[in-house]
Amino acid sequence: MDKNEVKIVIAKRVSKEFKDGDVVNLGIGLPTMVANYLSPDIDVILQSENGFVGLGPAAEAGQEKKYIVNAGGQPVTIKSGGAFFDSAMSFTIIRGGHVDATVLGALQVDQEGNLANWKIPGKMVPGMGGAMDLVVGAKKVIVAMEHTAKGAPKILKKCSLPLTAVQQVDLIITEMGVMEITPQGIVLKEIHPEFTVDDIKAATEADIIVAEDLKPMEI
Amino acid sequence: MDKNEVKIVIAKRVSKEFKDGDVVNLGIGLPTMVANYLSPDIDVILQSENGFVGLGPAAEAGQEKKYIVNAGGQPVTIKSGGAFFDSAMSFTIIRGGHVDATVLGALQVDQEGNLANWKIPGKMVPGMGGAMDLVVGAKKVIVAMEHTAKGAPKILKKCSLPLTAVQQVDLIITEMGVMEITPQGIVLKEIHPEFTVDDIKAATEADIIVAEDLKPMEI
Amino acid sequence: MNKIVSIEEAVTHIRDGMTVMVGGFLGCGSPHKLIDALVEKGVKDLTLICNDTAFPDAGVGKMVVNKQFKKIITSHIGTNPETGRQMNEKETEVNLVPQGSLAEKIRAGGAGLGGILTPTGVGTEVEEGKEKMVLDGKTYLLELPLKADVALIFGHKVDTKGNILYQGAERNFNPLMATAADIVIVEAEQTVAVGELDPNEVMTPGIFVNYIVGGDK
Amino acid sequence: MNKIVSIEEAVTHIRDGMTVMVGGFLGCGSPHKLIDALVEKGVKDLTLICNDTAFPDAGVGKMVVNKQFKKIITSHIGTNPETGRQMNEKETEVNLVPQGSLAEKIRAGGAGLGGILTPTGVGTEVEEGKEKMVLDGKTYLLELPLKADVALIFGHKVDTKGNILYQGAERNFNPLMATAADIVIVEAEQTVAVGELDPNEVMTPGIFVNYIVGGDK
Repeated sequence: MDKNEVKIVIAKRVSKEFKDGDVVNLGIGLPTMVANYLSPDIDVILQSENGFVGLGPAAEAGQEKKYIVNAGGQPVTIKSGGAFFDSAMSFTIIRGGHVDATVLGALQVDQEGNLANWKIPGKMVPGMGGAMDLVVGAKKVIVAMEHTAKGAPKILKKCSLPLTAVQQVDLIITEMGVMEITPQGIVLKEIHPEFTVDDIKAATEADIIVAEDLKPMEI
Repeated sequence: MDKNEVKIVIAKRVSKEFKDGDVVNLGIGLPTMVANYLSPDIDVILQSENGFVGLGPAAEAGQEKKYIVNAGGQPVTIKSGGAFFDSAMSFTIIRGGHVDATVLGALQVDQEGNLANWKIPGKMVPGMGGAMDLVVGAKKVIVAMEHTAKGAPKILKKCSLPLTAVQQVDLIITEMGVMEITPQGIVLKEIHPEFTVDDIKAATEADIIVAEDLKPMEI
Repeated sequence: MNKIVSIEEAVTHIRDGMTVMVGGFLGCGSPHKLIDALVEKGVKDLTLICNDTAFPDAGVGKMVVNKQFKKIITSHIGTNPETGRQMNEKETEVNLVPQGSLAEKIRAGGAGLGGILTPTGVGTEVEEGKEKMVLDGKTYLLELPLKADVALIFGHKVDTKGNILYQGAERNFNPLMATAADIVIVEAEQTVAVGELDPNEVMTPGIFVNYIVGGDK
Repeated sequence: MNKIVSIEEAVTHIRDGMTVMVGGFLGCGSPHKLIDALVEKGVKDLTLICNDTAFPDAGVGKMVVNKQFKKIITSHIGTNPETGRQMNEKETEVNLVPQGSLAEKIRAGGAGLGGILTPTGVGTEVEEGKEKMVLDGKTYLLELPLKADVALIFGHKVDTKGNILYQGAERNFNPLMATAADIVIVEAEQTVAVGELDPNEVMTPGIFVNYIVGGDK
């Protein structure tokens, strides 16, 4: 898989996690791509933390409106039936448990469900933006990312970077497979046909428990 | 003065306390009458804690709208330039110090500025409604009431009824005069020409300090 | 997802012993048809969270008269003597909360906050049993969040996705309660098609609403 | 009371050393003309409260590049490398706050609350120096209120009494900041006469607004 195929595999698989009526927040970058693969048979309502629900596709060229942008600042659209609100309401929705799932990237995730994605001390400190609230408040936290960074594992026994939140991650979806965080550790539930369990173990620092009913990755 | 004249004297005097642009909350009962005497030369914005600013006069017969009522449930009007909002915003305005003055009745007030107006144990417990927030949050708290209740003083050395708030009252306006609460005690600033200082002292349990520049009550 | 249900179906979600929030201020902005249906149904031992108990013959006051509450959390009962009677005779537990604190407690419940600090009620009976904190020399009470099993609210215009517009002073506690209950049922004055409400003017996003009743005029 | 002033008069209210809130999210909904006037004026040693520091050539980011802040309280600086540089070289103090906590801190400032308890940030660097409370077995951080000397906000339609309508995602922090500053200045995209806004659709009541600039198109 090339870089682009990797992203498509991840985005497609994430898109299967939702059901009709779910409210979902997609982070900037790869998670945003998930919107392209949602089934037309279900109504998934996308929340944009800068202040609306009903986030639609990117605005067409010439149709951009300066007052309809996503949390990354790109011109987007709002669907019929959507609603705008202020930042207090946006985080009432997020922190109050009214978001069914949030999909974010990560610098590191560990087998306790800890997540680090906002700071590399001394190098890069973009800030947490809405990520800390999203991870604490959403009913389900899905980390969607490439399995490794330049070959180095990102799924660790213990995060070494400053945490975004403690024990909040539920699911990790990479191009190699789908992993669930359980009290026993990380359980590999689905595997991409191009990889073996040993490939995944080699690319992961955390211990991997292989599910008894390990399935091929649903894409 | 008969009962009605008493009320008019009090309401008229209270109406002099405001300046152009002030945001004012008038309690139910006598304080509501203050609106009738506001100078047309200034724009005083009335806040209704059930959810709007720009409270106008009572609705004319036949013009009542079930969705425009004051905090006492009476059909009223909203002025041009007014705004409706929810109860959280209403009390953001109240508690957050955005109300310049609140005018309330009282069962008892004392010389420390304590106020009791929500409960007579074992007899009457209407509840505090918005009064506790108003008294704590408004920049100026004006108690507007008859000086005595059936001849018994209501302005006391120390309130005996359950308090609405501690040391928040700034001004007491009755048919007998205008009294300011100061760190030294209650200072009589204005006196109604029908009464003498001795009349007021006799009708008041609290100590009365007579202002050096005691004036006739401005009505 | 079809959110429109009959009033009969709507009230099946309210069962004995539940905690119920009801919007409205002296009945203005209350879901009167839902209240009537609950009086009819006779569901009991409820805990009520409502700004006030309205009047014996109007609003949530009818349910007070019908003795459907074991506990009432409210800011004002003065307009309904029956509430006072039940409280004095210890038939019903009444918990009086300052109106601004009640609004914040409900909002905190909806917003996932653990509580808020307010200066309201310091030095009064309201502070009994509550944690106090002094910050910058000023004393505050810790008021804890309120949540409910069901919120019964009233909307002026509601689209079929549950987006709500309120009218005038009917807004009051309705938008707050819509965020703070497991099940939210809105009684619509008027139901409109999706797309008829401007996303800028929606006051309660439809994601909070589970069921819509009425509005078929 | 005439609230309409020239942009030159408006910026006289912002002086060296003040704390300033600026609305907007990556510049969307920021008062760009006021920002340009402040860059021009060169007022300095300000404390900024803003969701983010936008971009070096847009929004409040221009003031960062112009070195007008001694302290920045914000949730995100990733789109403006100059903020990161000033932080790393200790030229500017940067206080990073989770976005939801920032919204609540500003709201608390405006609403007269002493603080709010949030689960956000527990177990992270954000909890450093903050009081923690355990309620019902869940841990919360006490986040304190934020207020400012001046709030600079942007409105889509503003009437001459200061009532504001926001458009789309430009709303973000603007309505919150309008409640939390001693002086509130709104840059209007369009100014309308009193009476042209429906009281139901007003998002920030004019009582919060001291001055209105622009909107003469």
